[in-house]
Amino acid sequence: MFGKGLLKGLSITIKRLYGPNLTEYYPEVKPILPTRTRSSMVLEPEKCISCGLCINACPNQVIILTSEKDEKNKKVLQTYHMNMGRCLLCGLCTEACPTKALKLCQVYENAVYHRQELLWDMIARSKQANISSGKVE
Amino acid sequence: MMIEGTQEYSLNMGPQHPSTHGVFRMVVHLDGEVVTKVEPKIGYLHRGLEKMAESRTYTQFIPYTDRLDYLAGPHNSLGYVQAVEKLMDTEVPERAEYLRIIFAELGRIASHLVMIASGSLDISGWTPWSYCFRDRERILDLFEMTAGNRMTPNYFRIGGVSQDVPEEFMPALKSFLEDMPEMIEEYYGIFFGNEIAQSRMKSVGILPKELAENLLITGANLRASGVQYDVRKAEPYGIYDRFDFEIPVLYGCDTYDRHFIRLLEIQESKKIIEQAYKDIPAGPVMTKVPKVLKPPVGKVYHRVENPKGEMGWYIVSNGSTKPARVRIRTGAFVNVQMLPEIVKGWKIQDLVTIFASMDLVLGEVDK
Amino acid sequence: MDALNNLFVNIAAAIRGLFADSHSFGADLSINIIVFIMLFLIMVVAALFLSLVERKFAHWVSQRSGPNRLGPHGWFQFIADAVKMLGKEDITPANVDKFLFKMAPMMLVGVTLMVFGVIPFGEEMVAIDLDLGILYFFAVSSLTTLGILMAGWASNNKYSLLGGLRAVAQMISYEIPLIFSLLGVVMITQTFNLSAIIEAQKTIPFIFLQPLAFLIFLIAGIAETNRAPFDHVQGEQEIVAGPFTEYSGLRWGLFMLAEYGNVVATSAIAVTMFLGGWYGPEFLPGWLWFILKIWLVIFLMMWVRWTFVRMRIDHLMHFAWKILLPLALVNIFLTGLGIYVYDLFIVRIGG
Amino acid sequence: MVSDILRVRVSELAARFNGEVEENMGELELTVDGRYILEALTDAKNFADVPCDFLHDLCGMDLGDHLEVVYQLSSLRGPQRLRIIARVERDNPVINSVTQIWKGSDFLEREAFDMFGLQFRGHPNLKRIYMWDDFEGYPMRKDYVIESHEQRAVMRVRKEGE
Amino acid sequence: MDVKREMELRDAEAMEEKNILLTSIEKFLNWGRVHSFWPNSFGLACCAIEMASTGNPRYDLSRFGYEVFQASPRQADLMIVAGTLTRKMAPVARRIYDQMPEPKWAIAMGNCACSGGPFADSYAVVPGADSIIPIDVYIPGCPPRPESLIFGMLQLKQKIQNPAKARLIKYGK
Repeated sequence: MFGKGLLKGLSITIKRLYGPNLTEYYPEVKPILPTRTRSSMVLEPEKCISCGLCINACPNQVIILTSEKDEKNKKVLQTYHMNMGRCLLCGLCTEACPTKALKLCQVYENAVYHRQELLWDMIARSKQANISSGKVE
Repeated sequence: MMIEGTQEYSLNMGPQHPSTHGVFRMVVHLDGEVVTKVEPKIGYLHRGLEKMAESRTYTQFIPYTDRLDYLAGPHNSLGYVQAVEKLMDTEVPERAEYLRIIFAELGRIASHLVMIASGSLDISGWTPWSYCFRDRERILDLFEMTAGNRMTPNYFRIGGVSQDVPEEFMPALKSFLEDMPEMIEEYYGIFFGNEIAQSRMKSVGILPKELAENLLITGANLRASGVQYDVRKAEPYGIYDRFDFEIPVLYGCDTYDRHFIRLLEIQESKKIIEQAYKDIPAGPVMTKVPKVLKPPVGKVYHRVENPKGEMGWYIVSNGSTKPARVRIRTGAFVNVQMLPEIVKGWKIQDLVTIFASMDLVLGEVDK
Repeated sequence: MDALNNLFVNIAAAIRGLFADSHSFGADLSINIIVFIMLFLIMVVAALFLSLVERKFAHWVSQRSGPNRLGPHGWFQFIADAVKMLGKEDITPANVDKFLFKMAPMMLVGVTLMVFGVIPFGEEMVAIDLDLGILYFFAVSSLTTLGILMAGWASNNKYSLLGGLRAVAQMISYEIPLIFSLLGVVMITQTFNLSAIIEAQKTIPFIFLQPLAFLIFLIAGIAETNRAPFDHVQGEQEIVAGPFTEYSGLRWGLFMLAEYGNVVATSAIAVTMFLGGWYGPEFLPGWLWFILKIWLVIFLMMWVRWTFVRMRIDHLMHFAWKILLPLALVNIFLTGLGIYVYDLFIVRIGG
Repeated sequence: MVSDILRVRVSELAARFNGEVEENMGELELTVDGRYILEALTDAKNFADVPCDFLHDLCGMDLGDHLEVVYQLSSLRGPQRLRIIARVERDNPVINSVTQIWKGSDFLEREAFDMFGLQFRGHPNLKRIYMWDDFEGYPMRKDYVIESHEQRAVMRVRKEGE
Repeated sequence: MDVKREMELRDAEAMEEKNILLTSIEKFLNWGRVHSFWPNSFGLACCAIEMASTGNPRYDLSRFGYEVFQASPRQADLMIVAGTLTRKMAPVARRIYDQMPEPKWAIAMGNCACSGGPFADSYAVVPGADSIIPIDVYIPGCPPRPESLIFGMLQLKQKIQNPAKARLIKYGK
């Protein structure tokens, strides 16, 4: 009969109108993201051995690091920058890291006002406690 | 000057228009509201992926494949990694094969859901749109808990998958599969079964079988025109030959069938995932591959059945770490050509539904 | 209860009482000005509020919460929207017909406001108690077509023009079943006066006598106000925003105002003609019943809006001319028959 | 994987057009001179028993000294697959269009033109498809130099009616 | 922006502060604006789908009153550049931005729009939408999560309400 489909549709919408609410209230309730979520990167500078494998693994030349050799002829990390604006967040660099110094993390509140801020100084970032723990103010 | 009689005029739709699902442009020639001619113009999202592949190693290009058809990322990567594996003659562990199938088919469901959603949105059905996106979230959650990203998982690797699924994955997958019949019923009730929607779509935009073959149309659009052809059956890749599923085929050749076949395919994908879920073995997910991949000199052409059509990967290796040429044959790019053929004589409103029924993703059209 | 019922009537009488001669020209003028301002405010607030209600309804249907930032449960969201629109730049594009472009939104709002003049919100609560109220309603509301066509033509944009032409085709077609559906009521009551029609529904609302007419009126009314499934005039996915594509800021806000104002006006007429106007159980004042019933009709419209998809324009025309119009004629015929039989019954037995 | 009938047919075809047959990863590959491509494809489409009647892909290749057009053939009615490669000169890359055999090769040829500068003779509408009309150069050729970031950041002027 | 320019801006703001009526009107208007950004539905690539996801029942952008995606740029307040901006598209994007009425803002969503992202080396891609359109907020991510987009929009809200604070962040203060 013509109109059966229309009535069916009306019954579905009225059922949903009184049905439960699915919204996650984000700024008030922070979501619990899976541990594997790739939203931003975090570095533990103490672990980094400046081997440069991450640079080679990266598809898009995101990582810029400089190192110096100390007296024992061991490389010591000086600066570690990530050009976040070019990053794919693919995770290939973290897979390549032999000491797991570079890790992915779940911080997703990364919006900034200026483009220069997208050049992340990873050493400075690692010192901000809130970043590594995955929580922002 | 007086112009006597009626006059045709041209209307420029796009590249930024609500009905084009991205940056697609059509120059529509109209007589009143009736379409006389359409010229599709593409390239507004051309990113030069083929060129970029030549300056990246084989592994480094995998994340880029996700961004081709961004609605069904895993299936693109599947085609690419399988092509490279063919070139290198790599064996993939059993468990990884099953995981790949599960992910690829989940991607297909997600992609078809977006297609149904945008198809209904194009005839102003906001509520079906919301419901489809609501259920798509659950698939994206599965992707995220396993691979770490919602839309571009970058999960497959040459020689397996990047990591095993977490333990909460399987229960979540099971509950999703259990809820699917109810979801499908809801989409049918609110969109496909609605008489107004049917009157909008039935016998509109006919693409006859012969024309479809001549235009080299592939994928669900071809199957909605009465050709039972699917690469998963015709030339099974991965372990698709182990599963028991059917290729839905419809003979209406119209917009409604092109929409409806997606709903049928969702059901078939569900069957595949259910079987894979039951049979999945334990074991490693990654085989031993050298750190630096150097496939031998050779060429390979590998085809997969992407949700949008057949995707072909033609990879030419010159023995170095970077491919000499990666050619991506995308289904949606070739399928664009059906638009000018089937909209003639229909109204501008039908143009919108016909366009939606073709299921184009501009990332795949423009590469 | 009576005091509450006649609250506004008493206020009006009190204002008149301030003048020496309560029916002098000055008293009439000031009363009329106050009534005009009141009607304008009613329309603005109702339309703004309705725009929010529509969003809320859409969100509830799709299982979410909807605006919840401003005020309790976000019910003050519309104030922010209005404030924002006030502060927007007013763009007049280069190649438009400037006079018509600027006139169109004002005309549309003016016309909508004119409809509000004859709506009886309660007993004796009507701005102009015209004897030809229904005729006036039709005459005035069909002018909205002109306003939309003006906007579409003046914008010098192909999408706008398409929308304008669609508006003409659609609204003129649906005007006819709309008028015909009300003829049944007029035949029963033998009057065009809206207040008198409500008086006639004291015992039984006409929806029970004229269910078919109510259905036709609702469908044609939805089409008249350009709402889904008949929202071709601004079919977003096809012609962007139709005649309103080139409008920005406050002028566009005026269009929205007129659109939602039209919805309220059409619902009010439906309440007047079919749902018994201000009559209802005694525990609420009459004007509140009237408003509640308007919201009931609006709820029906919203429910349809957020369930159905847009029809095709040729189906739309077929629907008006081949289904609604014959049905309306059948309804008139049946009503005539019913009146005849009823009269016979009264004369033979009752008389 | 490759059926014997197909092998015979392809070798017959190769003999006619002086081409080379190669078997690569379980796929037959026929290399012919660009002049014969229309005939070769027509024949391949009408192979008895194993018609390769579906043009799956058409793409260009830059091999440094010459260009190639690669045709991937398959069929909707059988498992047969064939790759035909047509060689064309780099300086004068002209080749016959196959739009008369498959209407759908229209876009594929336009893409090859856009990316490699291959001139398809007899194509109904040989214009750039991805890049804008006044774009210079053929980006997929190996000798194409990508413009610097600064140059690309400048907004190009859009032509009227583009 | 150097120190001198910053001082000038401070002075201008101080002048405005003295004009109580204008300031409070401006504040009132800003209050309306920040609670109802109506974005133009300007989607380019992957991020556009994530932008659509933000409007779905789970993330529900509408809670902030930002969900009214307008198809016509004339009625939009905010442009979300969501996806890869190619050189072919750039003039079109600029034109759409120009058609929006003042006051208007633009958000670069995703790394492609921020600075070319994965495709920064490609011959067809504009490395960063900010060379075409003045961008107010950059949201990195590929694609950013819906929560990131909401956070970005809330950052924009803060920027409109406290322009000085947004400028200060630049100097790391």
